[in-house]
Amino acid sequence: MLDLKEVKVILETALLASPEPLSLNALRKLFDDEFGAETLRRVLEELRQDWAGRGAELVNVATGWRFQTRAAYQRYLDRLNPEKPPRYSRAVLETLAIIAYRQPVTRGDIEDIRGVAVASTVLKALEARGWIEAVGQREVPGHPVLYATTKAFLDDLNLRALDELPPLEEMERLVDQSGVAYR
Amino acid sequence: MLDLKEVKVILETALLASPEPLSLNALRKLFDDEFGAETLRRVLEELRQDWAGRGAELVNVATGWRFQTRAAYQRYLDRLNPEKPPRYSRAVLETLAIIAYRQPVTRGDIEDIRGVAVASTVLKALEARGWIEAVGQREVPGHPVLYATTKAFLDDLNLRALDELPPLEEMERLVDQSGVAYR
Amino acid sequence: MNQIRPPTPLARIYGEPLLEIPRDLYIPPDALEVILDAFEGPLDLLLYLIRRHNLDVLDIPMARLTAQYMEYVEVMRAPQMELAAEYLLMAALLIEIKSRMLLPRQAEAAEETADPRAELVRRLLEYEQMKLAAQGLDALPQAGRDFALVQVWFEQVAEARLPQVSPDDLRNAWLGLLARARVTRHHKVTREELSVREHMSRILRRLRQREFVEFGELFETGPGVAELVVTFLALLELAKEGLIAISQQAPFAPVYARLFREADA
Repeated sequence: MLDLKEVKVILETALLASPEPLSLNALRKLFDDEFGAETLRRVLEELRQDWAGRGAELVNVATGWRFQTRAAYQRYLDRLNPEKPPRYSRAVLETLAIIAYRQPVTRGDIEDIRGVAVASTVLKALEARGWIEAVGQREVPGHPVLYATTKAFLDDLNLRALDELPPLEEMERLVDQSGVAYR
Repeated sequence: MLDLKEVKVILETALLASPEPLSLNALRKLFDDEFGAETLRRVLEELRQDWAGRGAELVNVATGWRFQTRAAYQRYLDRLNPEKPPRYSRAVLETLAIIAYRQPVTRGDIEDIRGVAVASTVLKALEARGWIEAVGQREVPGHPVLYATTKAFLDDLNLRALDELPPLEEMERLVDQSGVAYR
Repeated sequence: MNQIRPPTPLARIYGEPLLEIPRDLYIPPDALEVILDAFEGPLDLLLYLIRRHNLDVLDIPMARLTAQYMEYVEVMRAPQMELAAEYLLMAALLIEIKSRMLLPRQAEAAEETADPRAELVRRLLEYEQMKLAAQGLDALPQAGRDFALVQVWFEQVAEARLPQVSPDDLRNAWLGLLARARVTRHHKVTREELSVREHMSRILRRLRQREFVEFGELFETGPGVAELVVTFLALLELAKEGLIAISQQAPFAPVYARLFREADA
């Protein structure tokens, strides 16, 4: 039987080595289910605290736990690898926002909100990134595809669930803003 | 100007985030060449010692420095492999069952029982696995090879002898009684 | 009138310089593209005009807004007909709203008649909400852009995993055979028979290593009588199936077992 100190070392090692977040279930398999989820959660919390003040941190995202570097060190890492993921255009970001906050939506829904046509390339780019996916069709003539965001989208944005997305500005506040200079 | 403690944190962070070894030259880029190779080597050596006794270690391989997990933890990581083990096709399983229960048998015997031809690949796969082997030939025209299961087969299935295989009598009754149950 | 002025950014939207169209409607040749880049569509342009000119969303002065909007649309109509279509549609809507507001309203019905601007206001606010949400999303830390994932090197299991088979899989495979081929009667396999079969394989292996094996050598004395019986049964079964030949040169001479040869037939 392993003591909890060993458990912590093993958890740390597995999390450092795993290219993907590890769910509690996956982590339990490390120990052939010898430890319950509650115990592991406690050890993970301890581990998280052990890494306070270091360049990487242990976080809990949609699909599980993972180590990631802290944003403060990104400027150093950028010097090693000048290639960065694309900065998306407003068209892409607005489409993503509508899918994220209003899902599931069809392309028509997105066009209604934005007031302009949505280019196929926009949806393709988001699909290729693994951030959105077709989750079905709306049962109306033409059977338009319904889009939703994926777990990978949440993972990439460091979120555990959709309700951790920044809250929407309330309509009333938008109304109040009129009369105030728009930045 | 960074102090050496900061330098160590940045080195550690970059090495943790890099899936490939980082050369001293690459590591110097982290600091815009502010530090010489000698200084970095000293800090790396310190860092290596900091990680003593943990699940991962800092090593210097041919192409540079990298963190890697210690061999002692490999068996835990192996349990994580999310890949489900593949399954043998029905043809392979039935062939194996016939060889196990009816050995020694020729390919012709197997075909008689199965009612269909047995592909060479099926026998090859089982031979390559070390679970069956040719134990002789039947002295009839064509000299067909006689197959039997091996000791490795018993070992891999956790059996001491063939008669520890599930008895078929009850099952046969089950089939007889139900008649069409397993069609 | 046609005084040429260099484009001066009046505001920055998403980091893009935004040029307001001068009052005299002169547009520098490259300013049009800047405008088209800066706005995501007619709703976006309207929002900009409303916010920039401190108009009240709930009480949009339609005459003023429509006039300003038309200034933009005029300049983008010629070179960018296709894109301008969406803007033209909005222009038509604005003019329609404006004209409906000019219609005399009956004092009584005023309360019940919906404000012709209501739908436009709803759309503007919904779009603005999503526009701000997009900015919010973009501001979130993003893997690969604002932080990196940690991945320490480890020995990956390179070889493909082999399928696992359990004794029950074999049982089920056999069951499938039974159900399919109705071989029940011919292929009853009992424990005793299995032991015999196992020994048949073992004897064949032995005989492959040496041409002649003395009969007695094929019996292992350790495990007991049952073992001897099973071995004997295996030898008989092998002889019956024509897999081995058992021979004796002379009475009381040693009995030998060897693999069957065609010459024996």
